[in-house]
Amino acid sequence: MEKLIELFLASGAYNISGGQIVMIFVGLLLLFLAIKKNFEPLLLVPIGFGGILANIPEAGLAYSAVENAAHFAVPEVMNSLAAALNITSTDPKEIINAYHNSSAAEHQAAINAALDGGYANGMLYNFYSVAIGSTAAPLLIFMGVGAMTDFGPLLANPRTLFLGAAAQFGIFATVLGAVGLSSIGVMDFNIQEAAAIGIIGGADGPTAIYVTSLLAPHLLGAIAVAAYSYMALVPLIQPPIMRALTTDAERKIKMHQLRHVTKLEKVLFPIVLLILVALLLPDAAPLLGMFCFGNLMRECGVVDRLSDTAQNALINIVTIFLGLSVGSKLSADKFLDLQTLGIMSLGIVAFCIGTAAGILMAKLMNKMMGGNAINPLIGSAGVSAVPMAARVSNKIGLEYNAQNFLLMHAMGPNVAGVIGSAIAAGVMIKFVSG
Amino acid sequence: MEKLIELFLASGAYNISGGQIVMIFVGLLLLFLAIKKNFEPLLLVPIGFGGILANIPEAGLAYSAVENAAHFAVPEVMNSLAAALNITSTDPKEIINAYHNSSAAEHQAAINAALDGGYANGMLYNFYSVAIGSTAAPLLIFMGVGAMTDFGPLLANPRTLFLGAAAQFGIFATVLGAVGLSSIGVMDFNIQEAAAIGIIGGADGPTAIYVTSLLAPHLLGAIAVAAYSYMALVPLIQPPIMRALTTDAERKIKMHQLRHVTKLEKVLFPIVLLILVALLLPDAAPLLGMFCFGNLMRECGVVDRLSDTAQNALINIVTIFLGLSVGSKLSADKFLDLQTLGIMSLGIVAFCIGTAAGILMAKLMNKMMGGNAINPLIGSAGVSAVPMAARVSNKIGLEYNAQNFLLMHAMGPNVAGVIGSAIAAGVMIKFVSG
Amino acid sequence: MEKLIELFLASGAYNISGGQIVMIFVGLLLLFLAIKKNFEPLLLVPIGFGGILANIPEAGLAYSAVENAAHFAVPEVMNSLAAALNITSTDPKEIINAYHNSSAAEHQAAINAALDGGYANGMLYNFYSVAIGSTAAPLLIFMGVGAMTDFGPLLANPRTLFLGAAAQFGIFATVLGAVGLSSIGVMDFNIQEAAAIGIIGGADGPTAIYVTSLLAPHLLGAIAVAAYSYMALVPLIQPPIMRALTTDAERKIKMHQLRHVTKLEKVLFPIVLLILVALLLPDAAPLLGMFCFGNLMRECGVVDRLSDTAQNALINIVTIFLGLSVGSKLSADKFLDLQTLGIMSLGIVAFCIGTAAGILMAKLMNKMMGGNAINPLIGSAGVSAVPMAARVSNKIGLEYNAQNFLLMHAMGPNVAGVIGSAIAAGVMIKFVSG
Amino acid sequence: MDNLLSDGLELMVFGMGFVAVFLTVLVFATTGMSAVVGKYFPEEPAQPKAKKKAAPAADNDDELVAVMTAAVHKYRS
Amino acid sequence: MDNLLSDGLELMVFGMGFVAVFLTVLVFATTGMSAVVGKYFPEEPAQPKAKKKAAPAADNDDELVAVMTAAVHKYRS
Amino acid sequence: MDNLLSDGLELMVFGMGFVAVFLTVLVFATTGMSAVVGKYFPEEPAQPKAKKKAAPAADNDDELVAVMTAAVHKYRS
Ligand code: NA
Ligand code: NA
Ligand code: NA
Repeated sequence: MEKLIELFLASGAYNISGGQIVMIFVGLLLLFLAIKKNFEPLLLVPIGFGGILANIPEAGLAYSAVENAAHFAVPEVMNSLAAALNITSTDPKEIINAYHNSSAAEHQAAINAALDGGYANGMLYNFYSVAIGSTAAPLLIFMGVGAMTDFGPLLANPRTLFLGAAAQFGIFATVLGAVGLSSIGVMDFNIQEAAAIGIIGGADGPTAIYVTSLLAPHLLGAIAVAAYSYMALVPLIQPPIMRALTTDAERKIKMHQLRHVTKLEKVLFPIVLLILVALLLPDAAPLLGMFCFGNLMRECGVVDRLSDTAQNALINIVTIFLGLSVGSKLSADKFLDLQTLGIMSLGIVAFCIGTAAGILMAKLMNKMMGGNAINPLIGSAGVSAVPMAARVSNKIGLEYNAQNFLLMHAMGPNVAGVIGSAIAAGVMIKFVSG
Repeated sequence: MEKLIELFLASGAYNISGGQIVMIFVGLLLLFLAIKKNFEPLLLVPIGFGGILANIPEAGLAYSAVENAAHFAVPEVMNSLAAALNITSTDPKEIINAYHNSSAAEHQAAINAALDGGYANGMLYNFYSVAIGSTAAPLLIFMGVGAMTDFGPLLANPRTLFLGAAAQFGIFATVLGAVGLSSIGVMDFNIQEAAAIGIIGGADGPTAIYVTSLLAPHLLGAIAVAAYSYMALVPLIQPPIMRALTTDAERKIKMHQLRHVTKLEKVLFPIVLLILVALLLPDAAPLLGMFCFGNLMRECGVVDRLSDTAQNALINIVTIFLGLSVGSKLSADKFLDLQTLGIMSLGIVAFCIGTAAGILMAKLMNKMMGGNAINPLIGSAGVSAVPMAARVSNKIGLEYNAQNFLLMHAMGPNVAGVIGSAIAAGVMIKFVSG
Repeated sequence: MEKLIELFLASGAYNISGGQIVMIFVGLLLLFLAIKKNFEPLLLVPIGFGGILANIPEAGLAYSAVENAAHFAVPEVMNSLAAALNITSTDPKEIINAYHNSSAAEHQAAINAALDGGYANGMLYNFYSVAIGSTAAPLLIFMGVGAMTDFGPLLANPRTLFLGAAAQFGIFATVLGAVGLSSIGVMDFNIQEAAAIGIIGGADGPTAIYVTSLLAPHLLGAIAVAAYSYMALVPLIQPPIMRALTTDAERKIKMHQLRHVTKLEKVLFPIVLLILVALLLPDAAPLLGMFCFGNLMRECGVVDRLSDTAQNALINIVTIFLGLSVGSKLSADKFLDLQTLGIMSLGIVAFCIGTAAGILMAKLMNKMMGGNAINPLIGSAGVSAVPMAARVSNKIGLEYNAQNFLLMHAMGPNVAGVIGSAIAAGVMIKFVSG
Repeated sequence: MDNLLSDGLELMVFGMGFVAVFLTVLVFATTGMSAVVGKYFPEEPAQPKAKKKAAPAADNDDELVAVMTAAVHKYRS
Repeated sequence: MDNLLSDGLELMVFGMGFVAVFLTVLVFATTGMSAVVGKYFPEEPAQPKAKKKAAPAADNDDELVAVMTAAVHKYRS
Repeated sequence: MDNLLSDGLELMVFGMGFVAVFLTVLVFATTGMSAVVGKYFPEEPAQPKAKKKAAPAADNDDELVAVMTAAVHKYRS
């Protein structure tokens, strides 16, 4: 009978908190959006599922050994944790606080105390440490994306890089918005958090995860969910902005056929880009280095088996772990917060500003080139969200001129946007983390 | 000349112990069974080979740095190990003992002392730590199994879940048997060890490895070998029990065609199961969570590339490391023990009891449903051992009624048995490890 | 304005050293050789690219947290590093030196101090630790190579093993050369370094990387680059030696057809080899154990899905990380050294001596067997470099006798050379590391 | 020793009981879920086509690639 | 708080400026690279064949396997 | 320095010697193994078929899947 009560007292049904119930519904909502509405399912299925796992009461899958020890709060273990962390209070909350602010040696001592108490890291916590804590997973995804990216359209018309630059304005405007809201007291973001939120406007999942894991890991759940959700919403978010900012005549501009790009140019491009990164912004080297490496494997033609693996088995394996790891940050105590609402709102603002900036830049360039060279509809593709944004440009273009295929022209700014947001990421890591 | 003697003194031929010779033959026997007799070759080839590697004298492939240091027993290193572990004796055996019972900080200090002495972890020890010590490998295998499992037959006839429940009786009866033998002094198992042995009756490899790695890691070699060997022997073990417990009339019962199961039901099932686990038994969440995740990836239809990877590249990679890691526990000093004999004997008892319980439950259900609804032969499939046990049900059924295909009907209890033993695993982890 | 200056002061263009420029060109040269000249591209593309990444100024991708801290040399961090390492100097160079020679506990304390100072391991450093520091990557590559190797030609004519033995003379002669040069003061290699250099003559990439990572990890960059470059140059290096050491009549010898080899022989061969290794040279057990495991998976016929994964997804993933990790050792301060020149020179000598020794042994065997049994051209294949060296034997043979296909005959010594150099590796690890 | 035996007995009773309860609840939950699905979300008869629609992302990408390839060829010929 | 706002403003100005500068440099570098390639390394007309030559290692291995397979068959028949 | 040279010499003599001894033993072991196999376990003439039989597990699974698929189709048609 005693055991039955024990079992009940340890069951999820008895222990579940309101927050966990809400977050399980959030996880189910993400699964619904991914499966039924096809919102970036490769990421949102693992993220949503990981979010549910992270909120299973008493299982502690998303927690470190020390957090799990603090949850159960056995007095002796609290005592040895307090001793390890050099604090006098044995209150679990203060212990967790001290743990997060401890020196590396205290950190290790606290872990030892928790292990001695019989607690262990949860499965998702381990996945997070290996995949995201090490920064390996977003970099490997970027390598795979590089191996999937064809820079041909960009090389045929390098000026589309300007569009990829302009669209990053959404990132920085949002940073300003976030600190502005904090200045007037509506929200409470520091500059690191503001930078991580801004990167949602980069419309590039791995970049957002990489930057956030370095600058504001506690916001990773909200930022990753926002980034992938809004990317999935590109076909809804962008068209009204595109229509509002362009004239009918502009939307009908037919662009010149792209010139043929040689294999050698494609092989040299990732090397040129890498060397520029090395010379100008070393902080972007991990992201763009892996991206260029993937692209070089693709284009060089002599390591096809490596390129295939980078695009398939490896990126799939990493995606599974990355998604579950992001999901581990959807635990109620980390996600259910006014900040999350702020992040979701600012994120969509970032997207809209980026889209608008890309289109306005395209209009400007078109004007400067005589008014008939660039269809401004391809400017919105500069936010990246490859290849969705380019497809949206194509679709809107076809609505106004059924003979005008903009897809290839939009692929240029589209991949330029990937480079642009990685550069923006490097700048922010440089200025904000140090 | 000196070097020649040194070489000879360090050779395997000079140092090999009787136990190592025996264990190398055990490894060869496992390879023979796997390759010639087709006993679960995907696991037993790596396990058998790993077992041979673990018993190569002087190579220390299966040992940690500290164990390797203790094996060579250089006095200064023994002194610093004793100091690290806060004991006075420098006897290698006592050092190993103290090491296994040390606090996390002493553990780390001992490792440091061994590294300073020039010793390193063996290759198989590293594989074990990463694959099984972290519990990652059995969970990833379970994810892959989930991605391979079709719950259609179960959904068409959910009552077959009762058969999967009943067959788990083998697990608990064996636990009782193991503690009983210990009570009367024949064997010497504690409750953790008894629980790990019982799980052999679950007829599910990754579940057995997961539970054993948590409750009784020193028995992992024997338990994994028993579990996979007996699963391979299902076509020999089950038929006599099936024939003994059923009447001729029962064996000829023809079951109704299974109804069509919709895609939506298949998508929702892993979610329903996950939520029940979350509410009722959080300790089963890692195992069943990963299982449900794999199954959702399979059924949702929007992440086929992740599902394919989970079923192929990822599960294959993990299987290689899991098998070699299990093999590392076949070193002579850990495997050659009276306990191993006890484990092998109790394991087969568990299998037989589970089979019998499944059949008796099927007979009972059949009686309660009018005597013509359930062919009791499908009850034995409730032990899991997917899909072997279901195939055995089908084969015996055809012997008595050449028109009666029981395969699909037996797949229901078969996959129910996987769920049942994962639940049993959760209960045991809950009650026995704390 | 301040920020602009900060950005410039932190840019690669401002900080780049002459050594880094040179090494970036070395990286580009390796990429050129790999892509245009097809020099072992699977390895040299990742190595070359990793080499460029490792030399991006200020990015510190190839450095540990402590090295990165010492690079920026913030006074407080230097103080805490000095305290952690128990030295009084806070000079970065002395700190790095003390770090490399520290005990395991001091090592950990220094890492903690660097982490507390806000420094982290570079991405490539992490890859190196996981892939090569653990010795896992070369062993897994060897497993994959085993799964790709057909021992049929060797089994049909086991005497070709003698050719594989003879060709390893290049290894040991080079060791003697390296210590000789050091004795007379031209170079300055210790015995560990000499052994690692000699292994280049084994013409086997993973073996060279494994041995070097154990005996002289600081030379890994030069040795790996030399090993793979010279393997690619086999078609240029070997033919002149082959022509010089053989007579026209010898080159025209037509060898007997190889007998048919049964499946059982192929299954038993890796087991026989493993048991010999276990009995005679446990230090070769990791390398040859994984090699035999891969080959057994290939030949046993019951674990094809594991064998396929070992030959494809797994070996490709490991190759990517191995290559980038080797590239991390091409940082200017580790590679640009007179030693590197010595290594490149001695490496090619090793290749030439090995080739010559193989041919001379083939001539001797041919003499002893009546002068018409063995075409000495197959002797050069004994250096390994599978399958390039065997193809060279075949090509030269066809030049002199258009009907004489030596390819299959040369595959025997070719794979024997893999075994031979792994044995040589074991001997050197045994004698030189302890 | 008696203690061990009683532990084992208790584990058997509660363990087997819990397994039975859990799977019984699962039977009800599954049956209920299937009933709700059958009533409110019946499957359209043309099931094979429904399957194809399930992965529009992939399809779209394929389409994209096809368009891109076609475009490239056109520009080059 | 003012400090935070000025930090944000500074980040915007320098960040956006740097992105613009970097991509502008990249436009020039890419254009220059393409010009050099076009002038000194023009692609031969028969491009599809060039592609095939690109992976001689693999080709050679295939050829090797073919030779070996043929040889094995010959010796066994 | 002399010490280093003698170490190198010793390594050469013992290393090369050991490689030679090991591979010689391997020649004998392999030859012996082949002889035993040839005498006691000669291969049946119909070798290609033997190969196919080698992976019965996979075959069985395929068969199972085929049966299951057939069954499902039957029930649905
Ligand atoms: Na972007
Ligand atoms: Na079971
Ligand atoms: Na060799």
